[in-house]
Amino acid sequence: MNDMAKVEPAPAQAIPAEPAPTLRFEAPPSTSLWAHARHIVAENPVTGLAFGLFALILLAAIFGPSIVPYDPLASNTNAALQAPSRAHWFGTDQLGRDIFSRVVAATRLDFSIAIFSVALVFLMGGLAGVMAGFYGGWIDKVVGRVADTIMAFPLFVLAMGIVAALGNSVGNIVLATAIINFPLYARVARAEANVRRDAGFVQAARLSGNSDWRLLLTQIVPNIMPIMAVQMSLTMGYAILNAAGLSFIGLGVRPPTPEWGIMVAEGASFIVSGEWWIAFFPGLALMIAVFCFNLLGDGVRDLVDPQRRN
Amino acid sequence: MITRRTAIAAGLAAPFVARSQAQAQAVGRAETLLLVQEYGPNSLDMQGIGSSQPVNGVALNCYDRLLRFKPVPIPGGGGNTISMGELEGELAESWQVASDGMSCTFKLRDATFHSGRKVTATDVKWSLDRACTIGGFATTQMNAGSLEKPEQFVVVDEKTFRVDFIRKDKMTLPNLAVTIPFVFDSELAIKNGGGDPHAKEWLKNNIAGSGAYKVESWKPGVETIYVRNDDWKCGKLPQLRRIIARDIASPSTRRALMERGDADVSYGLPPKDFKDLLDAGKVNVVGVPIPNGVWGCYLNTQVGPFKDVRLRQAVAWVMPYEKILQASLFGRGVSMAGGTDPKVAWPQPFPYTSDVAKAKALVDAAGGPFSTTLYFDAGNATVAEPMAVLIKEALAAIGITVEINKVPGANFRTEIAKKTNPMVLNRFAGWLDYPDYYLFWTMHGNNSIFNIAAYQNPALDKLVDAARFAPDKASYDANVIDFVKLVENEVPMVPINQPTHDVALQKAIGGYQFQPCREPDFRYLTKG
Amino acid sequence: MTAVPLLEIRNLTVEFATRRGAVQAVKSIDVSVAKGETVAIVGESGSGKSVTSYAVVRILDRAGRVAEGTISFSGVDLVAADEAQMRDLRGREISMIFQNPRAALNPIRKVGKQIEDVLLQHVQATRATAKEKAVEALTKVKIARPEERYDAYPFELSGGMCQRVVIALALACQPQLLIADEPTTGLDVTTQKAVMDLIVELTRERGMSTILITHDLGLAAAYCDKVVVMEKGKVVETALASEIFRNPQHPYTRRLMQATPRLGTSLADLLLDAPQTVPAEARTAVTEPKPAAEAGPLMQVENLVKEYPRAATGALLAKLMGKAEPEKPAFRAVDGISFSIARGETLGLVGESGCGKSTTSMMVTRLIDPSGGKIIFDGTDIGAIPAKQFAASPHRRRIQMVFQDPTDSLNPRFTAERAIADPIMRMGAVKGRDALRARCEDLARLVGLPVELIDRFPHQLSGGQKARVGIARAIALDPDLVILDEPTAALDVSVQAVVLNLLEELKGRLGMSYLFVSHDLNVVRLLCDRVIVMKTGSIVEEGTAEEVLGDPKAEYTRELLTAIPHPLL
Amino acid sequence: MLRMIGQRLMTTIPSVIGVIIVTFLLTRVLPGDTAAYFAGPAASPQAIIEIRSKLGLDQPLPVQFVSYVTALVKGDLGTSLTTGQPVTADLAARLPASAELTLAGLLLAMAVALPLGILAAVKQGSWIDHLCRVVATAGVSLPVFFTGLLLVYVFYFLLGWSPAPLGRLDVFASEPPRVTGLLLIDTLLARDFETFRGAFAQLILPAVTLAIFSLAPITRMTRASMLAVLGADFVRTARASGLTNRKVIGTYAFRNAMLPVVTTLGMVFSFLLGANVLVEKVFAWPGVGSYAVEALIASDYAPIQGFVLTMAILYVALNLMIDVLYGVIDPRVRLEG
Repeated sequence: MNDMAKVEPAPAQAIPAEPAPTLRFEAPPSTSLWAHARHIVAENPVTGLAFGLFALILLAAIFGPSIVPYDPLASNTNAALQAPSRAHWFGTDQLGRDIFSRVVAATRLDFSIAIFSVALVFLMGGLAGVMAGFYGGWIDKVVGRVADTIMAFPLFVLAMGIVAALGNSVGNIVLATAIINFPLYARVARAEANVRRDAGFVQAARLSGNSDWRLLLTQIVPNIMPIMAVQMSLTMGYAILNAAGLSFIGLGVRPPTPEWGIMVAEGASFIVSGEWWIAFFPGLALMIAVFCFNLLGDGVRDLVDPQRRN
Repeated sequence: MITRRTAIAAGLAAPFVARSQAQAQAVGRAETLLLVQEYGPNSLDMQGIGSSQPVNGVALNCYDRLLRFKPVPIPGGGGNTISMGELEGELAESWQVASDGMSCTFKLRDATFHSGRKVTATDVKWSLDRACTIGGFATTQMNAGSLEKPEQFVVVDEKTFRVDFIRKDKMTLPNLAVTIPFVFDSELAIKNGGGDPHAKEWLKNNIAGSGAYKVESWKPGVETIYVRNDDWKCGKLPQLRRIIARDIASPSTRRALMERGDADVSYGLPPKDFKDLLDAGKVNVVGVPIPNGVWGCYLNTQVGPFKDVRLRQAVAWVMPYEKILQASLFGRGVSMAGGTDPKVAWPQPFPYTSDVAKAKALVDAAGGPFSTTLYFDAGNATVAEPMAVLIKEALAAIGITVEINKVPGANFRTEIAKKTNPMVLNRFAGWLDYPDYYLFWTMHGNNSIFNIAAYQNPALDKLVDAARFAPDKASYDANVIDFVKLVENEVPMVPINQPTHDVALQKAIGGYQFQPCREPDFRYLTKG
Repeated sequence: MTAVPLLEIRNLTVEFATRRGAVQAVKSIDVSVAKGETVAIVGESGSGKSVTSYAVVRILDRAGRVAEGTISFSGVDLVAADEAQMRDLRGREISMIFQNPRAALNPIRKVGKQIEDVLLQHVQATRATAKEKAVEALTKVKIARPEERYDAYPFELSGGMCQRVVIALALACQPQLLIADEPTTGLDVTTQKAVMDLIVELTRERGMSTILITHDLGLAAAYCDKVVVMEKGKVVETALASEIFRNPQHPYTRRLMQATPRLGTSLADLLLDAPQTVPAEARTAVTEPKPAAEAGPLMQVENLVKEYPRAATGALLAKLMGKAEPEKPAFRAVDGISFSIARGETLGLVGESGCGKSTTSMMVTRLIDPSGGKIIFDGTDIGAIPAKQFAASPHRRRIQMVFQDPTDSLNPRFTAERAIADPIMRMGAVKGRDALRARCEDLARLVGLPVELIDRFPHQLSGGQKARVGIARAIALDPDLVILDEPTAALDVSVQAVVLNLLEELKGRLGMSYLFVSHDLNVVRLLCDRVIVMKTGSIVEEGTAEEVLGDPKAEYTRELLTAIPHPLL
Repeated sequence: MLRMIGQRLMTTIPSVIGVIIVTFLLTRVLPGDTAAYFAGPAASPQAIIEIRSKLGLDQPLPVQFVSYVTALVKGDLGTSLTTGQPVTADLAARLPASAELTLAGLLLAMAVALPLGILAAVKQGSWIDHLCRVVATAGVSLPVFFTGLLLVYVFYFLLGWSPAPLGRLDVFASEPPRVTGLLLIDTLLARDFETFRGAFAQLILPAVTLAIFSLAPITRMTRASMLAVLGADFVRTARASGLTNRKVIGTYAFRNAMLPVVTTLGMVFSFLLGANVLVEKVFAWPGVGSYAVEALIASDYAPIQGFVLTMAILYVALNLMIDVLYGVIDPRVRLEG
């Protein structure tokens, strides 16, 4: 079910998040990115776990299809519905296809669904929100109303409508995820841009002769990246869940392409009949991916935010 | 002032009252049946436009017809099925076909409607006139049995009713036994009809019939509760007093209910579940090969690559019949491969078996590899999807790359109506179990919506029409053999298998009766 | 007077766990406060004065802990006390008031209720008597109409009023010791005087001891018996207030004294024995003011107005129904002021917060559009050019600005070099990376910023260093007029002295004119040739620095001058 | 306060209109030909045309839109072809079911997520903080239908603890007189405790499934806003004036932290209402979600439009309620409004 608008609007009245009397020390020159990253991992094991999983997923996405033991599409009916064994680590599905190969091969598709959805919604929602927050006036009203209209829609039904209307290709699933996340990104970007619109360094940039457009790109957008990074990592998780939800009601990816969502949806009807592994392993992969993306958010924010790098 | 103690006392008292009421129901549990189905009726009037498949069940159990199919024991046991030729009277006590064979006169039994009024021939005429003129599916079905004009229906007197035939059609009488021509309490319908001669709106939400059951409550999408009509005269009084049919969308949940014994009867489970239930043996699974029913791969003869008959034959040769029966139907069907010489029966296996070499040769002869798309209705994806994947794989072996397109329900009808799709997987089963009836719908030149291959062959049309109105059995058999031989060669549709219609029943449930409309018949069921 | 010490801090060391191991914020200090005595702890930011107070009340955050030493409060060692014991002390025996009063109160709870919470917690009142006692506490701090104010929320009260409530809260349970951590920073000078008078009066009246933590020597001198000076976590000097100002012993105290702007000192005096930070050779080269396109003042402002429309009171709905309230007159932040800035002159713009001085400076730098009046700069009316297009006009490079808060004025994601280079890249003639780098290094040297620091991010620089980057950026394009909006308000006294001298240097060397906006009259006296005093959007007095600050004609100016606390000299 | 509500309504009217227009277009863009679908399998082309005119689908789009809006103003949402009933009746019957399920899910999620969030914030950086984050994130990482089916398999099929997932009430239980439509409340009003227990038992599993899925956003939001508030000056003042930990965290910190959390709850509820389609499918719950999905698959316009419009109005009402709640918690909003 799609990303329930995993909402994390910055607390409206921006109570200063500066914890009590921590001391500002004059720090030595900035450490390299790699040393900084290593430090974040040490300081926060969960983020370390997230980075590890992300690397694993990335590898599976890139090399997956070439290293799988069986052809993910080859059916073998007399080996159908076998429990996990040494021959088939994750067992076989209704058509005798090796589930382990399909799960690994599916990583590439699901990973790209996640990445493209996030990229699209960042471009659509993020930039629209920043413009609304920075310029205010009618842009703000229009973006606000569009966001409200989409928000007023029951999001999952909207996604279904889009996919049913335009056909269930991967592109449409990505588009549907982007549209239903638009309000969240617009709202967060608008709030962050609005807070920074009259900041000292923006005024200073105006004094240096920067036009509004350049101000947006060089001053405002880079500074809201840490917050957007957290949101983007959450959306990546939900994009895949969304695809799974759509598959469950028959609007998912076209068969027989391996994709976690559709494999879980197909396997779901076999749980009660005892063949738990058909849905379990793609579900596990899905869970690890979404789990990793969600926890990645905090890690990415620490990495991207210069304040943390002292 | 209500102190806490009195409030508690009152609280305690209440459940006793409620429980006794529940007791009344609990006693009924032995005579109540819980049936779980995927989705319930969207109307109570099967003749109404847009009525869904489950509405047939309402027509079957809550209304009576002139005739009905005589129960015939299922060969493997476990209940009864029907056979086209054998009919018995329902409202009709007796019936007599005229010597010239161009009419049939029915003597009505003295049966009463639920409203207590006697059933008369005028009610029968009003109902059959309505079926022929209301349009949509009802009229199409009546026409299929040459029941086309209200003039054919004559009220001789209160208790006798005559049907005049337009032509000698062996399907006319059986067509009176299907669910559509049921008899309304016309007076009640007209009174509440509010100006509409067919009283469509009122009859959509109310029953005005004489059937074995009445509808106690109907919550669309949730449940339908039937209660027995104690003064039903048209057959043995059913044993079950109350039937609850509940809509449970998820098949897994339905299976869990059956295995835990919380549901008495369940239809429409995926074949895998039926096979498991059968193997486990905790509940009875009764399967009847669907008469006149065939899973076929329709190859478009007008548009696209399969215009060339050799390619159609290649698909027939390479079709993975066994694999499909195993992996998509889990053995719940009869394979349509390896047929010998044509017989007077439908469905029957075609003379093709899985033979990749022969198929490859045909493809090369017809111009080598190409790519195409295969469509199927998302509605029956549980069976069709694995089938499509296996076909895609088999065709790839002979150079035909297939892209699978799973089309949602509403769009599927629009797609096949266009008649432009090269390959379509579809299951069709006519209610009247005759070979010519099947071909009339799926391959006849009249290009009905089910002629998905858009097959146009005047020679075949002549044979099918001849068979339909054949005066005697000999010429009928000859025609059938001829058109089966033609179709086996032309292969506009490659029959893959004949699926069985399965139902799971708790051990305590007996008296299962299969009906061509494939809806549950409560009238014969017994419990305990 | 060797009174029995109420609070005895012995050899206290406080450590903070950071990424690079433990850092000592306070290094084995000894402080003692007798009963009824008022002690000031003076020091610049990072000196550990606040940490000491937090250690006493034990509300250090998770990373901090007392490494060694004892804090005995009337015989009880607070370091060893368990949490329950400490909680009884806090608020009943020792209480604290903090900087930024409005934030120190719970925004969504009535102030009366917050006082009651403390009273009930320390069993000073029962449910029934709590309200009456709270109102009584409010009356004690001289709040008008206390019953009404009881039900008020913090955002409905002024800064001064909030601070009075915080004091009422702190003194509600008659504690023996009050610790005030920078209680008046950020308040107007008049409000500051009222609050400090109130604190001293109440604590003297009850014989309480007080610790006043401040960076303002004047405040310490005027209100405290004893002064403890801290530098980088160590106590460098402890002496009676009267003693310490007549002859400070420790060199750091002397330098601190010296660097505090006050009557009778000149700008250069501030740096008398401070190490030379501004390179010698930069001091000598003095060039004449810029050749003028025409004679006459550099900038002539005529009848400048800035109006903000009142928030639309009547709701849209009300307007539709045609019964919207009468439209109130728009709020005039700047009410038709006129002044001129001569070439090479420093004009001071002085007034309390809300008098419109910042709005005026924003209009003059063309960041916001005036509602009326002219701004003539070197002959052309730049007020007519809308702010949005002004970025492209040739005049842009000739008017620059140095902002009040150095941290806020630097883009956190730009290194110092990139920040300085930004104006040059946009409007400067310098082409090529190396030339740009060289220009930035020159500017860094010019403002006394060590060249190796320009590769750092803002959060890795100290307050003073960030201020220098801001100045370097402002003078990057050799502007004619630089508007200084309270440039040193956020800096420590010693750093402020250096920056003020730097600004004076640069004006001389580059022949610029300054518009110096400030609320601190001492600083204005040091830097400005002429001074304008503003109040609620209009000018109340104008003249040379000596006239206006020597013997002011306007009553309001006189009031401002008397409110400034100055040492007992 | 009234002025704020007035303003709030004024701003939402354009978005509700926007929803009406977009739904109308979305349904017309659906490829399926409704008439063909409902004409039935053996329908002749002539029958399909007849149904299309009966449904008024053959007129040009603007005319259809006008007739749709005029009907709308009269409160007639048209009839659903899938269930044959007027859409208003369907929605009236089904909305309480979805509302009850979603409310139960949300309350359960709050009961778990709020303490989890507070604990994670108070003990920031400790193992509890990481544990809370991991548990909350794990909940949301599984597609909801999978969690649902898993729970049915374990708690009903294997252990038999929970009743048969047959829908809102056991087959043989008698439905209480309908007052609010929410079974739990109606049964209590009718003092029929046995049915109450039955209905409650049926509600547990689906509500838990929903709750697991909505844990993450609420926990994360609570933790973030609690962290911000705990760093605020007034919390330091409260600690410095000796208030107990419970008072500082409970009355002072938590109430301030509730503001952003309340907005999140609003969004989560409005999202869940539409999105518990999958849970309704697994637990045969007669809610609006599954009703809309059935209609969407059958390209049945009237129920889709009716459903989406109801959701839009509910969303607006919900936001209004949140603003009022905001006003109650935060006086600054109440007076500025």
